Amino acid sequence: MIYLQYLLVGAGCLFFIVGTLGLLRFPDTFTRIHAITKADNLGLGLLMLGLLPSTESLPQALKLILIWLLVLAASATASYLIAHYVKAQSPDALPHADTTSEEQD
Amino acid sequence: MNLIPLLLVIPLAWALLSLLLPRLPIGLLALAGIVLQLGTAAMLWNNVQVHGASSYAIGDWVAPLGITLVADGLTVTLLAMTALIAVVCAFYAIFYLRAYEKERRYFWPLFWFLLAALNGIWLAGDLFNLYVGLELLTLSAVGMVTLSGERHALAAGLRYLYAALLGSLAYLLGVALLYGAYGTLDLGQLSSLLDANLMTQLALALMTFGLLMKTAVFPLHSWLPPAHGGALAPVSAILSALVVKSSFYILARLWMDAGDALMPVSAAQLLGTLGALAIIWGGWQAFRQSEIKMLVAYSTVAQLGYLMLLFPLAIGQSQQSAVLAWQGTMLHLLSHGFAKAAMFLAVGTLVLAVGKKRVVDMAGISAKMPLALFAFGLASISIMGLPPSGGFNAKWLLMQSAIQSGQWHWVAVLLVGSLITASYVFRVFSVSFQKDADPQIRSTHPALDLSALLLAAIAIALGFAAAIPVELLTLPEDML
Amino acid sequence: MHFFVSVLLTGSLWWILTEGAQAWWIGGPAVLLASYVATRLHHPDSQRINWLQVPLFALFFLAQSLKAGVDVAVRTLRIRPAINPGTLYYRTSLPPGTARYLFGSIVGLFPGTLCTDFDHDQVILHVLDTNADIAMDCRRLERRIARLFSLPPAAIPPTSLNKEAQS
Amino acid sequence: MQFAFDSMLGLGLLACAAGVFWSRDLFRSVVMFIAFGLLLALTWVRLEAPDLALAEAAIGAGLTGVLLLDAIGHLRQHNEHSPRNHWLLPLLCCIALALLLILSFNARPEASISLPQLVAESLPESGVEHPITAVLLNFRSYDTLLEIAVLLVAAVVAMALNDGLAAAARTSTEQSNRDPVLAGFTSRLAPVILLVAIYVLWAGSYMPGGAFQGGAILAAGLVLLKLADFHIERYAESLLRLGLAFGFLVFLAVATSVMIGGRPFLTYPEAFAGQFILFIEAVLTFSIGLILFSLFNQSPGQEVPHDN
Amino acid sequence: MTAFWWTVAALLLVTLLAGLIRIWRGPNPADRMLAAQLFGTTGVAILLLLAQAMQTPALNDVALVPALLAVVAMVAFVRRARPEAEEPE
Amino acid sequence: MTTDFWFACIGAVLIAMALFTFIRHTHLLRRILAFNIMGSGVFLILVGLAQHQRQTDPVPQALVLTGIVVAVAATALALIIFRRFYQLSGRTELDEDQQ
Amino acid sequence: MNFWLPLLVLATSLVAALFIFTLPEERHALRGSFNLLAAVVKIALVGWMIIAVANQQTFETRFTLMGDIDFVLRADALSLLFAGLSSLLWLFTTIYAMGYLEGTPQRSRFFGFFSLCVASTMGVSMAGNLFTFLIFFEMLTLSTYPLVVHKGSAEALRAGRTYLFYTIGGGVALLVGIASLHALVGHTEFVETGVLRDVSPDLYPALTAIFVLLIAGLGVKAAIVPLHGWLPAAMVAPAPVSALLHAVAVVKAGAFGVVRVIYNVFGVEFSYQLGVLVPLAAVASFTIIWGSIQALRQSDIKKRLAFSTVSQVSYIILGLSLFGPIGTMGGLVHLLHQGIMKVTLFFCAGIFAETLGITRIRDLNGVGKRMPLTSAAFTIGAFGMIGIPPVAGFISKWYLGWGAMEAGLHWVLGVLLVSSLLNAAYFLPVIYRLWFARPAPEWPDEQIPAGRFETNPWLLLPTVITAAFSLGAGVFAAAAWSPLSWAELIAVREYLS
Repeated sequence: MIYLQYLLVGAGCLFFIVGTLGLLRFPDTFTRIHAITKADNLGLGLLMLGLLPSTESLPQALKLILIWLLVLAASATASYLIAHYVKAQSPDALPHADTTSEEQD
Repeated sequence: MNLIPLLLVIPLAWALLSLLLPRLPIGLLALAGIVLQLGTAAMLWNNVQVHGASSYAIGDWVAPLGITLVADGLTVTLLAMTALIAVVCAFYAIFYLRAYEKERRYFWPLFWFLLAALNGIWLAGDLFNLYVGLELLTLSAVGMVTLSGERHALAAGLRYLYAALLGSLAYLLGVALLYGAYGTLDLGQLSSLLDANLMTQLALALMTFGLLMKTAVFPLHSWLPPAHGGALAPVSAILSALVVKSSFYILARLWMDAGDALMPVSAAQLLGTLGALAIIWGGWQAFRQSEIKMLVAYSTVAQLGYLMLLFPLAIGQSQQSAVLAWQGTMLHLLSHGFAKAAMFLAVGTLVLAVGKKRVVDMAGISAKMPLALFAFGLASISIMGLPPSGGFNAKWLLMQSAIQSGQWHWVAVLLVGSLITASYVFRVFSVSFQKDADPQIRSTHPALDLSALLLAAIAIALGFAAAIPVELLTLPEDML
Repeated sequence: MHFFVSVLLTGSLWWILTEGAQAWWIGGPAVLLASYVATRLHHPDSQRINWLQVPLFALFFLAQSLKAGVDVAVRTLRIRPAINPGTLYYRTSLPPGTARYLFGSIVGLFPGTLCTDFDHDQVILHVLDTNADIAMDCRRLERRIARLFSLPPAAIPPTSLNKEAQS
Repeated sequence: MQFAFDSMLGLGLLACAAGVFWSRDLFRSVVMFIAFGLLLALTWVRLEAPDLALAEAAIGAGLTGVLLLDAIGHLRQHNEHSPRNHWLLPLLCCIALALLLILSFNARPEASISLPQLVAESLPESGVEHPITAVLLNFRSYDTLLEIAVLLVAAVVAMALNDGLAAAARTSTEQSNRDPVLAGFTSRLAPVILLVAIYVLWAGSYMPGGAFQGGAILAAGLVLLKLADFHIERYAESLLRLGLAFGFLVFLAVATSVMIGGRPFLTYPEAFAGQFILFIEAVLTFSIGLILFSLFNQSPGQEVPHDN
Repeated sequence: MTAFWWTVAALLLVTLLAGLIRIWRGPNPADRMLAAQLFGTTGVAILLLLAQAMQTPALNDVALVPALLAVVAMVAFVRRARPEAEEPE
Repeated sequence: MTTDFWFACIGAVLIAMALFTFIRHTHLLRRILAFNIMGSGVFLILVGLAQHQRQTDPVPQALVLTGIVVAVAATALALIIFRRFYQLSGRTELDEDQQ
Repeated sequence: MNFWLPLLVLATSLVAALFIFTLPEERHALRGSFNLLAAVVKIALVGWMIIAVANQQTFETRFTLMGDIDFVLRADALSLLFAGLSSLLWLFTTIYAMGYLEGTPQRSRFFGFFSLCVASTMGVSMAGNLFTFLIFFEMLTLSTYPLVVHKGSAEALRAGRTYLFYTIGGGVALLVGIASLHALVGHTEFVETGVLRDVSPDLYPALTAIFVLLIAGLGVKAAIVPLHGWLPAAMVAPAPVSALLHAVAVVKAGAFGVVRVIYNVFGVEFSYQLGVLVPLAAVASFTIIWGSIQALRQSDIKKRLAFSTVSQVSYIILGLSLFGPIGTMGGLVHLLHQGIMKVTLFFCAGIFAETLGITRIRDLNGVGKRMPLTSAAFTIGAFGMIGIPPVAGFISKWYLGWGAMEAGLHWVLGVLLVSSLLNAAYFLPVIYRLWFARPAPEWPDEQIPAGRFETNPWLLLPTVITAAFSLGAGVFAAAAWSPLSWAELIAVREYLS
């Protein structure tokens, strides 16, 4: 059981790392949204799963799930909102043509 | 029923009342409340005079777990002063604010919160509680400054807010260090625990810095003139007469409590030097101002400098000199409160009547507004430190202290300050006596003149009745 | 009816939150209040969820989001990110309302898709890889959602894919 | 590993702060600040102060962030004018301050008073089980009373500045361009937020949580509704005023009414202290939520500023 | 067991801090906000892990709050942000 | 070095950084940010120092909670005044040289 | 009653002032009658006190101000000398001013401050210790400022500034002196023969410094050269104000203060011991001569009178510093005599200016025929100043000279002689012009008075009365209630107790 926990949590962590990597590597805003939404949610889900066996009661376990669901709903909505925003900012060119060039400060 | 909490409950309750029931004649309502508060303060004053200082554990939890309020001679004097100035300012505001329909609705709640904060600060015996009180004071004061919503008022309010917030944080940092070091926040307990080490001294230095910022002591004063000079007249009066005093009060208590052991004489001399610079710089700036309210506001900067003389005169000097300095400073605080409030009210009436703000616009005003000008004159007697006035008696005490401790340079400062003050005050007068000008004025309600006169008269009367507060100031077992 | 469902849902939520301590004397009013709020905010003509379909949909959703996560992970971890983004104008049969907007938001958690806008009955999607068969996935999601809301499955109109891919 | 975690967390805080301060683009500063808030919440957890973590998560990352984002959206440009030129002396002073502080931490005397012990001893009499709530609403309830007054003052000033400010213009900008996805999401999330707020409030008696955290969550919920164009503030102004002041009113009334019975200000009847505290907290939560929301809502609108 | 939780938490913290780079580099506001969103989710994960590692179940409640409210900042951004004026005043 | 002490030190550095920014920059919004971070630094010191080598202390935590509320109120107020000021004047900083 | 009477005396003018301030500008009749009533009441009260004090009674009002400082009003022989002068001249100047200011604006303000000024003077006269003295001394400064700038012209405002500059500076010196004295020896109660007799010799240097400070502070008001600069400038004020400043209030307060310091604080003998009296006499002598020379150079009537004041007031100080009862009598009696005579002269100058528009001496040719009563009054005053018997001034100079002989300061006689010659030199030409020169075809700016008198009777009446007093004080100097006998009373009490 404990190894399963390790595995799940470790996998979850991995997905977080991947999400961040995507955030850093992907060339434009839209693709970054893809990376972060999908990877992080999965990461959190796996992590939550890994933690479930350590909970002391059913409601506590359910609370973990609830947290995950909330994050899911929030990311789903947020990803749409931000994508919508970016598109509204540059309606003519979608995907945005300039976003690949990194601005250096 | 104990009177001490009533001084908090009344303003807070009235704040709510005027917030929730804006359609009632809140001015009159306020007057009723403030008279009630004045009565309470007077009764408490009497109590302390008869029975001596008392303390009050809020919620029945004694310090250090709970918060203890302390009512000693100084506290009740300040409470009485607050109530007295507030009652007159409220009376003034009722008539003054007739011209400000929108501002009137929000003036009263803020006014009451401000009073609650002031009363809370005078009574507080807990370092953190003082912080919360200071913040309540700052926010309501800033609110009152920005009440008109005009650009300059907003800018002044922002400047004030930022300075005050910075000061609060410095103070809070000091509190954090003291709590870390001693594990208690109660002033009474701390004063017996404090000993000289880096942390304590750093804490006190930080708190001093923060409080100096809030007191607008030179060179941290630049926020004060626009805020006090730009606000509505009753607001300016309250700010200059009471609000800036609160942080000085905390500072004085801290230093007196910590005593000679912790506060090096050189630091005290430094504070005194700042005060001296404030007196000179503030006076000079007041002399240079073209707007009359700014003149009065810079006068506040200068007058706050006198308060700073407490430190060099009391720290590291003989007991006798320290007592004189303490009495003189507190008497100055009182009389400046009354006189400056009277000045702002009088000037407010003048500006309202003339409709212009500059000193030169007041040409020939003495024929048209004799009472307001007379009130201004009476008040400025006290500000200048000429007899007979509370201001004079305060300077006399300070001077005695300085002479007895052999610090003649502070005598010189006191005198030079008086001369500078006279020069900017008489600038106003000499303009007002100009004969060839014929200013067009709006008629103002006589109550406005009356309020200013009343406060000025109190400042003068303190010249004759100084014994009453001064005796009470020595009342606590031994603050020194 | 809707209020009743709300009470049930919020009640169980309260139960979860308090971890069984329940405290219904405060929870009761809280649940009623929350349900009232839910009812007030509820759009009257939005579609109703068929609660029986929820577990099934959840399974589908879990599988898809797992796939999405793995998909994006794989693309990210390539030395050169394996993406080929583009825009997809997806014509949906879902009627305007909860169902369609749920589709819009959930599609963002599915492999390679991201909803950016709605235009009449088109959903404008940003896709990570224009070469993948996105429309197929979408159609499956659409069907599931229709079932979740007990909507009649409608004829699926053709979908156009923006070919101006760019990397 | 804990040490590594703490080190990174601390450095992360510094990095975020540096990001806030050294970025020319203010928007970036604000986002950095939001990140800072989240790291700070983690820090509070590490300092065994979950109450503060809760508050920081609700405030720093939630509400303050929203206020700042709203404000920056109001600006026409995010870059700032060049900073002041003289910087060496302030820099040295600041470095000296930090060094002095850290040095003084080491020179700390041993405390002779142990307040935590006192709190623990008095906890049974306080009516609640959670020490922080006991301190906030019983031992030092006077602070809390004044703190609510501070909030109320801020709300009053906001109202004063907003009074008569082209109310028509405000409503016209609020013409429903409601985003359907956001609206749907919000309408379902709002009851959850409400419920969580009440839960946090209730939890305060036993574990981390309480009126302020609950109020902040409530406020965030209200802000969300407002942002999603649910017009919830369309109540009569007097009702809004009552709502804002209600918590304070009840607090003060309870605190004062015991004095009629001859007991000191801000005491609770012994047998019902817990219930009284919870009741006060409940109304406070409601009012704090409304006040924080109105501080957001009363922010001056987005009219284009006139140049000079 | 706790050591593992700590390790994972530390790893997550590293990814979180790596997100700072995106906030810093942008290039446009949406990217920065996106990174902040990442902070929210990762923060929730770290909080859950800390709840385990520090044996404080109350931290689950703390985790609930960013889960619930992280979206508010994003909403505020998309609803209230105004594109920056091209030219300085 | 305990966790409490470490974060208290971080608090000290945060204060110094924020103070420097507060002095150096005139943009009102940035000053609000600096004020908030400075406040956080103070709070860290308050809690960290009190708990350093002692037990968990609920009192400073309660104080900080109060402090956070006050800071939020002040921040919100500053923002509101600032925004109104900006609306009227189009300026994001005060005229510093005005005496 | 003994407690309240000094306060009551003070209150008569103080209440009058406050009442007048609140009165609307146009209620002239009410204001005038109230003012006169107050003046009459005050004279009655002071008269009562004079009788009582002559019968060894004392009046004292005392309460604690703060700490060890009391507020003391005490009526002793010396204070009543000054109080009597002030109350008497208040009545006459008020009557005169009512006529002088008829039809001008801002009379409410004028009479209010006028009364306030008198109230301060009464306070100065009855102050029972240095602290109380200082209070009223400064109050005097403040209440005279509005009178000096009353006209509101640029010149008046400038004069007001000069006036303030000097008097506030003097006030500061006085304050430092008093404060140091207080710190050094504690109380500063006025006691006959002084309080400092028994201090240790170590303090002598400090006390000398304090003496100098005090005299310098008081000397500004008493217009001792070189501190006299404000006095000629203040001539722009209306004539009744000038009369008040020169005869009653300001310069006299200064001189009176010197009396108090020398007699009741330091004590004559102690002062002599300190060795400060002879230098003071020298300064006074210099002032006498210098003032007279300056007066000689003036062509403006009021300016000439002003410098005459500078010179004449120093006679008082000279008398005091002669450390003998005779000199004291001379000095003190001159305080009264100079007041009455100088007020007469200024009244006359005002009448000339108001009725005929004459402000310069060369325009006075032949006025004696046009205005015989006024000219006669002027002549009496001028004779008094020169010291021609039987006018009051002669008595003063006689005693001063006698005192100087007693003190062995023979050079003072010379000073007196020279100054008298100078006095004659600047007054006799004026008198010659008045009576014997041929008048110009028309007066510069003649206002034809309504009545049958040569000018407004409100102006004429007080002038004539004060002239009569000047004459009477000289003629009846030996009588029981003459100023001289009162001064004798004081001198006896100072030296023989």
